[in-house]
Amino acid sequence: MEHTAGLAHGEHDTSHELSFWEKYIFSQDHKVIGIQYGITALLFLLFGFTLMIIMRWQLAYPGQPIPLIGQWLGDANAPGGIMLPEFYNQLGAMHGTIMVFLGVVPLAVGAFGNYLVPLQIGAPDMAFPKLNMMSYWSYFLGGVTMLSSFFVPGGAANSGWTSYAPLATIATTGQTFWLCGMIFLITSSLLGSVNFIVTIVQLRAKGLTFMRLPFFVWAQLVTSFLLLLAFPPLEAAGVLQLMDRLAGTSFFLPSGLVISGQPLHVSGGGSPILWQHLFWFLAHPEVYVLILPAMGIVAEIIANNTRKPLWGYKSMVYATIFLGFMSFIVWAHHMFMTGMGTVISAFFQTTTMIISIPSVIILTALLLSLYGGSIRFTVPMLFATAFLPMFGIGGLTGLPLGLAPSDIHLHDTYYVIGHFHYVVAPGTLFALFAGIYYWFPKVTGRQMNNALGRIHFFGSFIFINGIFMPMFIEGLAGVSRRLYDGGQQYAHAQGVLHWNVFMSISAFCLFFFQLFFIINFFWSMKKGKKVNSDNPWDATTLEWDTPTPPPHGNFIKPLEVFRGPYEYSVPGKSRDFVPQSEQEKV
Amino acid sequence: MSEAHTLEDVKQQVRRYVLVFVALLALTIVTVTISYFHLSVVPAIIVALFVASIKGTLVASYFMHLISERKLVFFVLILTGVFFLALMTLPVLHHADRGVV
Amino acid sequence: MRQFLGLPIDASAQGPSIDNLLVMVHWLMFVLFIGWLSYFIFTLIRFRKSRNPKADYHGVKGHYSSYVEVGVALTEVVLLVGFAFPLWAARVNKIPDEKDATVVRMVAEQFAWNVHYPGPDGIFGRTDINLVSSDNPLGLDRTDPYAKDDITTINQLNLPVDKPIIIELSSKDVIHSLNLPLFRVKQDAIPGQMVKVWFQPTMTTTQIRVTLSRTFSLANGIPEELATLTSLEDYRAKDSTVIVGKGGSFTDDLLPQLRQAGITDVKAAPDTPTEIACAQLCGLGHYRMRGFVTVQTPEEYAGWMKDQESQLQQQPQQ
Amino acid sequence: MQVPYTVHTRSDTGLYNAKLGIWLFLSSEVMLFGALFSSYILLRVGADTWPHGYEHLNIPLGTVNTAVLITSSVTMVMAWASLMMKDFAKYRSYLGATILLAIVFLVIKGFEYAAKFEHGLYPSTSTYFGIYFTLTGLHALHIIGGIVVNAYLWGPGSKMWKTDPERFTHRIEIAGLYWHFVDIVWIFLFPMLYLL
Ligand code: HEA
Ligand code: HEA
Ligand code: CUA
Ligand SMILES: [Cu+2]
Repeated sequence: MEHTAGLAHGEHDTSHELSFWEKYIFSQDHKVIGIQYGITALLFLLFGFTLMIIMRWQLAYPGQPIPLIGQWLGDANAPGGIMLPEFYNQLGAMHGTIMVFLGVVPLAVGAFGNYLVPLQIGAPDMAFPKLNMMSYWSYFLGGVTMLSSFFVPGGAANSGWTSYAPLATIATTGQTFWLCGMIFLITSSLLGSVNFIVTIVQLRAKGLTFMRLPFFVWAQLVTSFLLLLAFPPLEAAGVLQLMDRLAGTSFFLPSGLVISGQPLHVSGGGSPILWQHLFWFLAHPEVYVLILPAMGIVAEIIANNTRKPLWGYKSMVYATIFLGFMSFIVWAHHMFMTGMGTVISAFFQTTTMIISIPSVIILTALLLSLYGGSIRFTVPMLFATAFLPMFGIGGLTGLPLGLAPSDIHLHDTYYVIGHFHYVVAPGTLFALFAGIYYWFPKVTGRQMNNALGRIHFFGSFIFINGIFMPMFIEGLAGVSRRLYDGGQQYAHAQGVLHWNVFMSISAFCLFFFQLFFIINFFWSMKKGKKVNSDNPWDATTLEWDTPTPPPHGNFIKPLEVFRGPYEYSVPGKSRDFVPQSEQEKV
Repeated sequence: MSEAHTLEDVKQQVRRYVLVFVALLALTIVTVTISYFHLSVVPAIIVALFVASIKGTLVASYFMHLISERKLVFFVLILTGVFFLALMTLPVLHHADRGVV
Repeated sequence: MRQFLGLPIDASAQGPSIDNLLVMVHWLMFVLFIGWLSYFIFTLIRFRKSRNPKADYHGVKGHYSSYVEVGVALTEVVLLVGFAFPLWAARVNKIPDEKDATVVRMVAEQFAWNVHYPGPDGIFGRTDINLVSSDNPLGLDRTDPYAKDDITTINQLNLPVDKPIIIELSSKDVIHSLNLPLFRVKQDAIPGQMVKVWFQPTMTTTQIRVTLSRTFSLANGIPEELATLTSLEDYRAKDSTVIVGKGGSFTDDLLPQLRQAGITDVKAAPDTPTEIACAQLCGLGHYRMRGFVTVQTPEEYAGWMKDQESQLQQQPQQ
Repeated sequence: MQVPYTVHTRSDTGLYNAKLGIWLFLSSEVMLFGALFSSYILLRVGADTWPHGYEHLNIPLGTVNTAVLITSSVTMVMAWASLMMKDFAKYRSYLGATILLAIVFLVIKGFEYAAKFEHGLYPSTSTYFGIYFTLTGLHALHIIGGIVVNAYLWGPGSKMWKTDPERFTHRIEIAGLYWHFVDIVWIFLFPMLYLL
C-alpha cells in the first residue's frame, strides 16, 4: 500500500471514457495541462517578440512609418504608421510583462514542470489535479486580461513592467487591466507552486530519495518555494495599487503632487518607494524563477549528451537551495538610486555579491561536467552548451550593477537591458529550446528535424548576440533605456546610436530564424521521424520509463528507484547508461 | 497523524479546546481594557502585539494542532517565518534613509 | 580598459573613482570569462564524441575549481570593502558644507527640470503647490522676503567649475531620475521626498567641448556627422568676415565659401555636451526630458547670475 | 488512476497531501498579510499624524466581532472533533454554527462599514482609512471564502462521509486550518486597527 498505491493501471484505466472537453480542454491530466501551458506560453513568447520587433523598428528608424503592419496599428497608436511615444511605452511594458509572466515562467514551470516533474519522480500525476487545471485557467484568464487591455481607451499599461507608482497610479485604464491580470497570474502561480511542492515531497517513487532526484526536479522545487513566498507581497502591492486607482486611496501617493500643473486631490501621505520595495521583493526572486528551471533543463541535457554523471551534483543542489534562500534578501539592489544610505546599501551590495557565488558554483559544475565526456552535439546539446557562456556573460555583467557606485553610471541604461537579456534570452530561452528539442520525442513519439534544428540554432545564436552585445556598448556610453527614439535627443548617445540599426536588423534576422523552429515544431508533430524506442536518447531518468507518449496515469509497471539520476558510463557495465529504475542483478 | 487518535485522545482534546477558548476571550478583554488606558505609543504597541501573539500562538498550537505537528510542517513555517521577518525589515529599511544611518 | 569600455569623459572629481571601479570589475569579469571560455572551448573540442568515444565516469578530479571560486569570492570582498563601500559613503555621507558649496534645488516634472537658485541672500524662498501655474512652475511665493531674489530656470543648470555643487532634488509628479552622465551623477527624483546629491565639476563646458572636438576634412563635402556638431573656433574668409563663427554650424551652403577661403580642415564638437538626462520612465515624454548643464568659470558664472538678477528686477513683481 | 496519499499519510513525511498543501497555502497567506502589515507600519511610521483607532472605530463592536470569530474557531475545531468521534449529527450542528457565526461577523462588519460611509469616511479619506478598509475588506473576502467552503462541506460535500469518512474528516481538518488562520489574522488586525 505504502508506495505502489495509486500506480497507473495504464490501459485498464480507460474504463470510463472521457469526453472531448474533459480530455483536452478541462483536463486534469498533468501532461495535457503541461501541453496547454506550453502552447499558450509559446504563443505569448511569439507575441511578446512581435511587440519588440515593432519597437526595434522605431528604435532603428525613429519617426519612420512601420512597414507592413504600420497601418493596422490604429490612429491612436501609430497615425500614418508612425509610432507614438505613448504606444512605445505600452509595447515596452507589455513586452516585459508578457515575456516574464506569460511566456517564460509558464513555459519553464507550467509546461516543463508540469509535464516532467511527475514523470521524473515516478508519480501518476500531480498531487492535486483539479488545482492544476484551475492554475492553467487562471493563467489563461490573466493572459486574456492582459491582451484585452490593448483595446481599452488609452491602450495597455504603459508604465514599464515595473509599474512604478505614481506614474502607474495616474496612468490610463490599461494599468487597471494589468493589475487584474497580475492577480490572476499570481493566483495561478500560487496554486501551481503548492501543487509542485506537495507533488515532489509526497509522490516520489519508492527509493527516490531527495539526493537521487534529477537536478531538474530540484530546480523546480526551489522555484516553487520562490513563487510561493515571493509572489504574495506583489499581490498585496497589486491590491494596494488597485485601491489607489479605483478607491482613491493614496498608499503610494505622497502629499502635494502636482500633475500637469494641477494639484492632485488625494489625501496623500503614501510612499512611492513602498511600491518598489514590494515589487522587487517579488521581482528579484522572480528572476531566479526564470533561470533555475533553465539550469535544470541544461543539466539534464548535458548529463545525457556527455554520457557521464554531472560533476558535483550535491554542490549544485546545495548551491540551488542557497541561491533560492539568498534571492529574498537582495531585492533593494534595484533601488540603489532611490537615495539609499551607506549601511543599507552595504548590506544589499554584500548579499548581491554573495548570491553570485552559488551561480558560479552551478555554472562551474556544469562546465566541469563536460570534461571527460563523450560529447554528442545533438540539437538540444547545442542549445544547452550555448547556454553556458551566454548565461556567463549575463551573470558577470550583473556584478558591476551589484556594486552601488558603478551602478550609478549603469543604472537604467542599456547595460541593464543587456545584462538581463543575456540571462533570459540566450540563457533561459535557449535552455527552453533545448528542452523542447530534447523531450519532444517523449511527448509526440517523433523526433524534430535535425537540419532545421541546426539552422535554427546557428541563426539564433549569431543574431541574438548581435542584438544584445551592442547594448553593453550603448549602456557604458550612458544611453538610457525606455527611450522612444533610442537616444537621438542626447549628445552623449550620438557616438553609439548607429548600433541601434545593427541591433534591430539582428532582431529581424532572429525573427526570421524562428520560422525554422515554428515550421519544424508543427511539421515534426505530424511528419517527424518516429522514434523506435521509449528511450531514444538512452537516458537514465524515470520519464523515459513510460510508454511514448505516456498514458493517463503515466507508469504501467510498479516502480522502484535504485540509484542516482545520472549513472552514465558506469565502469564495468555493457551499456553506457543505467536507468534509475533498473534492478541490480543479484 | 490523525489516524493515531483514539477516542480518548479526542475527548481530552475537546476539554483543552474549551480552556483555550476561555483563555482567548479573557485575553481579548484584557487587551481591550488596556487600550482604554491610552498608553503612550511604544508600550501600547508592545502590549497589544504581545497579547495578540499569545492569542495567535494559542490558536495555532491547539486549534491548528501545531503543538503535535510533523517536522516538515515546521520546516515550511520556519522558512516562511524567516522571509516574513525579511518583509518586516522593509519599513526599517525605508526609514533608515540617507544620512540617518 | 577604460578606453575599451568606451565610457564618456569624466568632468567631475567623483568620476574617476567610479570609472576605476568599473574598470576593475570589468577586469575581473574579463579574466573569468576568458579563462572559463578557453577551458569551455577546449573541452568541447577535446571531448567531442569522435575524439573521445568513451566517457570517463569520474571526470575532473582535484579541487582547482574550488580554488577559483574562493578566488572569485575574495576578489569580490576586496571590491566591496576596498572600493564600493567607501565610494558610496563618500557620495552620500560626506556632503560638503553648504557654505563652501553652490546649492541648487531641482524639481522634476513631466517633462522638464525646474531649477531653483536661492539668489544673493542664499536662502530658498517658500514654495506652495497652490501657486503653481504655467509661468510659476515651482509655485514660488514671491511675497516671501526670501523668495524675492530667487532665480528660476527651466532645463538650464548653470554651475561654477571646481566648486562642490549640492543639488536638492525632488519631483512634483512622478519619479524621474537626474542623470548627468559626464559627471557620473544619477539620482532618482522622488515626489514627496527631497534627496541631496553632490559633485564637483572639474571642467567647464567649453573645456569639455575642446576635449571632445575632432578635426574633419572638408575634402568630400560636409561629413554627415559634422552637420550635427558646432564649430570650436571662428573660420574666416580672406577678407576676415566670419563664415562660420564659434558655436556656429557647418551647413552645406557654406561649403563653397569655406573652400574659397582655403579651409580644408575644421574643428568641431557637440554643441551641448553636458546635458541633463532623465533616467527613469516618467511617461510619454520621458525620451525628450532633456536639460542642459553649463559649467562656467567662476567669473562667467557670476556674470550669468548678475544677468539673471537684473532680468528679475525688470520683471513686474506680483 | 489514483493519486497516492490523498487519504493515508506517507510514512517518511508523516503527512497526507492536502495537509502539506494547506500549510503551504497558509505560508503564502502569511506573506500576503505580512506584506500588508509591513506596509501599514511603513506608512504609519512615515505619517505626520495618524489617528488612534479608538477615535474613529467602534471598539465594543470590534470586540464583539473578535469574540464571534474566536467562537467560530472553537465550533470549527469541535466540528472536526465530532467527526473524529464519528458523530455526524453533532458535526453538522457545529459546522452550521461556524457558518452562522461567520455570517454574524460579516453583518456586524457591514454595520460598521455603513456607519463609516454615513459619516463620509471612505478609503480615500486618509491613509488610515485606506488601510482600515483594505485590510478588513481583504479579511472579509477570506471570511466569505471560508463560508463558501464550509457551506459546501456542510451541504452537498458531506455526502462523502458515507463513502470515504476518513478523507472527509481530512477535508474538515483542512477547512479548519484555513478557518483558524483567518481567525489569527483578525486577532492581529483587531488591535492594530482598533486599539492602537
Ligand atoms: C534570469 C534572470 C536574471 C538573473 C539570473 C540575474 C542575475 C544577477 N543579476 Fe540581474 N536582473 C535581471 C534578471 C536577472 N539577473 C533583470 C530582469 C533585471 C532588470 C529589471 C528591470 O530593471 O527591468 C536585472 C537587474 C539587475 C540589477 C539592477 C540594475 C539596475 O537597475 O541598476 C542588478 C544589480 O545588482 C543585478 C544583479 C545581478 C547579479 C549580481 C546576478 C547574479 O546572480 C549573477 C551571477 C552569475 C555569474 C557571476 C556568472 C557566473 C558564471 C561564470 C563566471 C561562468 C562563465 C561561463 C562560461 C564562459 C562558460 N541585476
Ligand atoms: C523573459 C524575459 C524576456 C525575454 C525572453 C526578452 C526577449 C527579448 N527582448 Fe526584452 N525585455 C524584457 C524581458 C524579456 N525580453 C523586460 C522585462 C524588459 C523591460 C521592459 C521595461 O522597460 O519595462 C525588456 C525590454 C527590452 C528592450 C528595451 C526596450 C526599452 O528599454 O525601450 C529591448 C530592446 O531591444 C528588448 C528586446 C528583446 C529581444 C530582441 C528579445 C528576443 O530575445 C526575443 C526572442 C524571442 C523569441 C526567440 C521567441 C521564441 C518563440 C517562438 C519562436 C515561438 C514559437 C511558437 C510556436 C511554436 C507556437 N527587450
Ligand atoms: Cu522624467 Cu523620465
Ligand atoms: Cu535583482
